[in-house]
Amino acid sequence: MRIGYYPGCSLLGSSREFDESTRAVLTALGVELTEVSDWNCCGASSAHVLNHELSLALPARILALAEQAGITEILAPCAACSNRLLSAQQELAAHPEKIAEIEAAIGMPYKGTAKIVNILEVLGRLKDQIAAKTTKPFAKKVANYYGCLLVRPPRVVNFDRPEDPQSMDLMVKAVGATPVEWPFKTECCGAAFSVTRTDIVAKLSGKLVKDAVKRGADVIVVACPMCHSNLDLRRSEINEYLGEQHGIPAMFITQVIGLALGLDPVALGIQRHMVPVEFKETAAASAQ
Amino acid sequence: MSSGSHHPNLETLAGRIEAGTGVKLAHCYQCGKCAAGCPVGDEMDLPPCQVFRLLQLGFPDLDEKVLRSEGIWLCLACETCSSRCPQEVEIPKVMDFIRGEALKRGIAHPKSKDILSFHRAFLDSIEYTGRLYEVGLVADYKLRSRHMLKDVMLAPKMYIKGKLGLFPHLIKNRSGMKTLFKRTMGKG
Amino acid sequence: MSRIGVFTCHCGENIGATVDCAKVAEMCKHVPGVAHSVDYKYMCSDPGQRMMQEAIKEHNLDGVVVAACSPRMHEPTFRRAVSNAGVNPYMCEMANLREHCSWVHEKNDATTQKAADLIRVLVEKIKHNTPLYPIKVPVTKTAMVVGGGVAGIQVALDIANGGHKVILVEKSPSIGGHMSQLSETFPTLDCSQCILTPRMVEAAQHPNITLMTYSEVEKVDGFIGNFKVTVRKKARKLDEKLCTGCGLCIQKCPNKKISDEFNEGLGTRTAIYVPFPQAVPNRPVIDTLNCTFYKTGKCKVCEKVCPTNAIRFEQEDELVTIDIGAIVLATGFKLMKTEAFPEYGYGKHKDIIDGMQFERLASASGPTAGVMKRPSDGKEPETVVFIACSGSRDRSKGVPYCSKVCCMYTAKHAMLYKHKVHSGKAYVFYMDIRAAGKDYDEFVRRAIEEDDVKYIRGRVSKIYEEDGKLIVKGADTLMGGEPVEIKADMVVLATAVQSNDRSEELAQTLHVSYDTYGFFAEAHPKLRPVETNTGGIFLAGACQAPRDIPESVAQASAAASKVLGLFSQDQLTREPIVAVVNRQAGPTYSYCVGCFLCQTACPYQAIEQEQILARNGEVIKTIARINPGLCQGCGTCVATCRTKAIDLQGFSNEQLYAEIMTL
Amino acid sequence: MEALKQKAKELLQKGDVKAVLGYAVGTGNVRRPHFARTPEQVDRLVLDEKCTQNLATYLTKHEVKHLGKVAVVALPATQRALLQLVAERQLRDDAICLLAMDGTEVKVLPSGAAVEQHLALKTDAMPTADKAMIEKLMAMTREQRWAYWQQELSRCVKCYACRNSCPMCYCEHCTMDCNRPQWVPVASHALGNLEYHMVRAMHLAGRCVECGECGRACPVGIPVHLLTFFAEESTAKQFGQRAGHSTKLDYALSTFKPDDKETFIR
Amino acid sequence: MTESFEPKITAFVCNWCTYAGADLTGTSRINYQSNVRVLRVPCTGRIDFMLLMKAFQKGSDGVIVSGCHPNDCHYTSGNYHARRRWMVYKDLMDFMGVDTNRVTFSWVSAAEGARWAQLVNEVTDNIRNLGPYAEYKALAVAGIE
Repeated sequence: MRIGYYPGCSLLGSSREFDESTRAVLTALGVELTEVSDWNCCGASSAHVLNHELSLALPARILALAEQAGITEILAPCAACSNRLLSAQQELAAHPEKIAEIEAAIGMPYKGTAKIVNILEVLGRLKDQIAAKTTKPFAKKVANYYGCLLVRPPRVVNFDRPEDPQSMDLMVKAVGATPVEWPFKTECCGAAFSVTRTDIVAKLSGKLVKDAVKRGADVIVVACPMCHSNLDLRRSEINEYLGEQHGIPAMFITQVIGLALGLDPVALGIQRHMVPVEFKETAAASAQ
Repeated sequence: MSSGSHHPNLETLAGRIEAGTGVKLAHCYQCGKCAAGCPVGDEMDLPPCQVFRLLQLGFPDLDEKVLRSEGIWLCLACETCSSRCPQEVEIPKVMDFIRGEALKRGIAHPKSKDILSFHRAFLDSIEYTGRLYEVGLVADYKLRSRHMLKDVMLAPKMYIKGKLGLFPHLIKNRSGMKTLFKRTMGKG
Repeated sequence: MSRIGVFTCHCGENIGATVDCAKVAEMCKHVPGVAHSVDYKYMCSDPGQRMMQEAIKEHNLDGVVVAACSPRMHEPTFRRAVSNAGVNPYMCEMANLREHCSWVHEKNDATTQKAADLIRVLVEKIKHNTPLYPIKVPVTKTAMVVGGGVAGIQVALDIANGGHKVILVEKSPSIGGHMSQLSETFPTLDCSQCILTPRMVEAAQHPNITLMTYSEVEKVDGFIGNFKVTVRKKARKLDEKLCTGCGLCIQKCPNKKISDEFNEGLGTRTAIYVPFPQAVPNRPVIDTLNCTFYKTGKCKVCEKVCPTNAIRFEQEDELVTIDIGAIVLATGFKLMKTEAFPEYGYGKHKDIIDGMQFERLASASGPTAGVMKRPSDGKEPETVVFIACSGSRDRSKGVPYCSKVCCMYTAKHAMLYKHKVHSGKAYVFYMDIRAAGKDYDEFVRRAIEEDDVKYIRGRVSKIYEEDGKLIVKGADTLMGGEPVEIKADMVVLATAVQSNDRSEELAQTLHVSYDTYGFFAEAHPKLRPVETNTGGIFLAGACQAPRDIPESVAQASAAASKVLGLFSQDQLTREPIVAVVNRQAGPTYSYCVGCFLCQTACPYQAIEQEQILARNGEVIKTIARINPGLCQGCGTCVATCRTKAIDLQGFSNEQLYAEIMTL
Repeated sequence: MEALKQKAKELLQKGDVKAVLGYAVGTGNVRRPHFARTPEQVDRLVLDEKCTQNLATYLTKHEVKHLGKVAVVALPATQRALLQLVAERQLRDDAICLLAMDGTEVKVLPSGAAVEQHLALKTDAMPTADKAMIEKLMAMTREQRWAYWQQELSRCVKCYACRNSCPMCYCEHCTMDCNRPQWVPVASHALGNLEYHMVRAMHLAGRCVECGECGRACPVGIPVHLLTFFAEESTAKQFGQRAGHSTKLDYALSTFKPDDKETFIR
Repeated sequence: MTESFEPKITAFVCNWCTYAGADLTGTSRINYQSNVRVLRVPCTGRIDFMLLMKAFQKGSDGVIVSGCHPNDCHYTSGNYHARRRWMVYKDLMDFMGVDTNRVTFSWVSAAEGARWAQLVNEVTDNIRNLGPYAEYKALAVAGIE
């Protein structure tokens, strides 16, 4: 399988391990990634707040670059990026009269033909292969956290089901993990308030961490860099807010699969987390 | 003979919202499901259904009450409300629109300043480099918001974990980026 | 040569003041074919009509133009008058000198000329008129009622008591419908079965009613007064005549764990079963999908224990065709399932139930014998949340309409719960309280004021489970959208009322129209609420729109009165304004080439195939035939026909051509 | 060509068909229809670019129907005509047997379903010249168009060659033959000619298979096919239904959608 | 000719909506120009396009075709079929150079008495401005002689 790749800004910085683990896992599964050349930021979380035109033009430039490179399908692992790309693509499809202005802004033709996929969609296609290649089953109890942007708004993303989604649960099952039944799979973590309103992030993410622990999870698995930042980078604020110390790690789904496939933890960026990825001996683990 | 087409009245805020977002405020029938599910509903001075109620009536003083509120700046665009709304109202789109309106009129809530500083710093960063430079963003945000000490403890840890680059990633076609911003934001 | 009489009416001053009627009468005398032309003050008066009748006889007239008011006003009057004088009524036409001329134009020569023109056109038309005779259609005085719920039972009883035969067709094994599942009914809180079962028995024992339970309508041919309905009698797998309903087979059936439809999945039943103890008829059916014998080929316990040897494993469905004069559809509704609510867990929480499940929990004959026990662990729920408008008034769920009955039954549910669990807390999330009806609002107020049910105005955004409780996240919009969180033991969703499964299919079988949501469409929303656009087919109950019991019963009696009106005549008389297909001698037989392009143009499915056979039975030609019982005379087929093989009586090609050629 | 003959012979020999209708060389090197009832007669069949006639026209004739099952050498327009004739119940689906060229390969299409499948792969574009002519006419002023057609139709002698050559003009009793009332004057004068061609075009709207046979048949060279082409295109454009695509009848002018869009009804 | 020209207008209307609407015009005593001659048919579905041609042949300068609004047809769908027929016929007339300004299609309900008067007046004025339909008249004369 060959697929276009749009890593997005977070994957170059604060979420490097998501980029590393995505590349490592997909390479191990024989997927060839073609990075969109000279890509720009999609404008996520800020552009739409301040300027609607800009929130269309930034993703449009990325899509146009991909089209020029002959890419028909783009993987955007970051949930925020894939959401923004889809939103812009759909708005321009619904309002073709806006395309001319956007083309003028980005200085190249725009057709909007490339299909945008998220990391769970790509992994989903490879699920049988992943299950077959699993050498070190990830025998943990997992709280799968999808967040907002992967499943909402359903009219835009049209992925999985908007409440209680299942794709990541099926994926972790394929590598030997046990998903816990919990109600907060798609509750908001505080997203873009990571820097500005850390208090809100602590409260919203705190609710998630606390409930995941309560329901017996060993690890929270995510597929969005913003969610990960809030659950990992902001853990001290969370613990401070809760007045409890929670050491439950937050991992990217690609890291979980990478470990199960037997890839080098360092290549997967496991060491980059603020909350160290360490597990107590649990019943599920000892059963293996 | 009869014309079913409907043209929003651009004299009113409700009409401009409809023209700008395609959302018809009258579709909201005040069931409160948005407020019930909003993750920051209890933080907001005006929960989303109240924002809609005040705007629906079309009284300028009530419009202004909304534009001056803090709540509209707390919307995370998590889309929980819109995906559960029985009337399929795209509430976050309206939130985006009225924040712009509040800025235009210069009556945005004082507490919006931090949030705004962040977004401005964010866009400035990509305007000049094409991609988001997180270190620059945070530094710029601190200058703008004057929260100098915030997160000082986090940065060294992140640096150790290899999560902070010291230099921005520059894209090649930076002049194209300038044009893009100029044509959309109307600034150069 | 025609002998046509023209009678110009002054209508007092109404026409006379603007149109020079005498001059018109004089002008018309010179029109070829006119044998007599006069004007008169009031043609519609008795002397006016008498004068016309005498003139017909005196001048031996064979056609009449009455130039007076609109034919929509007095055409029947003058056609009757002409008929009484011995001339075919369809040889009389009316020129509209009043509404279309004198009342709308100035008094001048042009107006008088127009009046004369209008008459001339019709004189030419009449020359091409042919005598027409009303179409007589026999009426089969047997009605079929489809659906044996409270509406269907009421229709059947009313028609039967009116002295006519009724066949009551019900798809499930017993009549009774949803009402038999209810515990108590609003606003009186009388027990549903107590008031319904006597009616069920009455229907079963009525000499004029034939029950066909476990049966479905398969096919409908024909038209008003003359339907041929094919009913599929599904195999009960037993001989109903031999079975005494002793119930031994049910007691002995080893397969006891089947989810019970009557109890909405809250109880279990056996593979051979009657849906509920008071079922009518009290005859079991074998559920072949779950019966061990049909799955493994072994068992047959029921056959062994049956004292009358009534079990028939080899029995098959039977198709019965019946002559029917009128059909009443009373097929009812279904409720949206809890699975349809993503935000409330897609139906995965056992303690989130729908309104009908609550009815079974509250019912003395239900799975808990009327004791409040929640489904998950059988504990008495201490806090119950009721959510009105669950799926109704919710375009994101495809149901933008109000389900109409939920406000009332939710109040009833909360009340019933409080009556059973005195210390319990009941909360109702609602959007509006629609309690319009006799004693309805008082009932809701009673729930709030006397039974201490807490009403919260807002929708619920999410329900999730935590520590054995259901966390209900709502908001109170009367407190400015303040978030409200309730830890509940059970949640009851007043889910939307929807059209029944396969209602669209049935509508297509019967050629009845239906709305976007699958509810059958009435002929006119105000003035013909129980008729459909297809003659002889009527509607009762919730198959037309969400309805409560009183409304369904009222509508049922209305539909019955329509049927009785139809059955009060031995023959239906219909206007002969219908389309006909031309017929010729061989070898042409008809101008029709049998392309049947007209068939889909007909709004009434009145165009059938007719085979022209040779003596040896060989088909020479297949041509269109218009069923005069179904044709309503719109003429759309006429304008579609390329060969001019179809013509419309009363508005024929020749008539219209003649009219235009006179312009 | 040899492959075609081979298939035709096979069909005749196996007794699948009683005759094969194709083209043969006529006087003056024109192509004329040819019924081959024996393998020897098959040898006279030709198929080249000069073969243009829509042979479907013959299949609805009594004489041909009496022959029994006939295989037809079918050009795309002939195939469309056959589908439409089945849809309009003038031919039975099981009476169809087509010999169609698919590139250089000969295909036997034994049923309507096979024809549908075969045609689904082809795009049927109107001949460029006709399309250009229609566009040219539409670019004229109305008065110019009136003048154009008056000029053209003035040559019409009402010989009905257009009608007789048309596969869809199979009606035994045509509107033109109506005399009670006499809808269209019999004589070939300006009014009668205009009405005749207008009626024909309307009767082919939603039914014309766009073979252009009527235009080729006209002895005085009136492009009458443009009228039926135009009517068919107008129908297809407005309602999305086309003639000759299915054996299931889907006639645009006896079906409707409640939201059919027009701009002129006040 | 131009000064004294009074157009001849033929209207084909359905019995249930437009004819009844025109009756209401009368009952409401709304005055309109008397040039129109109404032919009553049961439904617009009955209106053969050839009737329009015949009206022009007989010297009509303008034609009105009117029936029930969509969704209000007494026969549930006759007007929908009529609408499709007109959509194609109008195109074809235009293609053949017939002056489609002289044919007015409209929906007038039984409640729209005032609308009927307005429609007739507008059409009458419009046709008066257009003048006699000389092209077709010439044709018809040639045809009949």
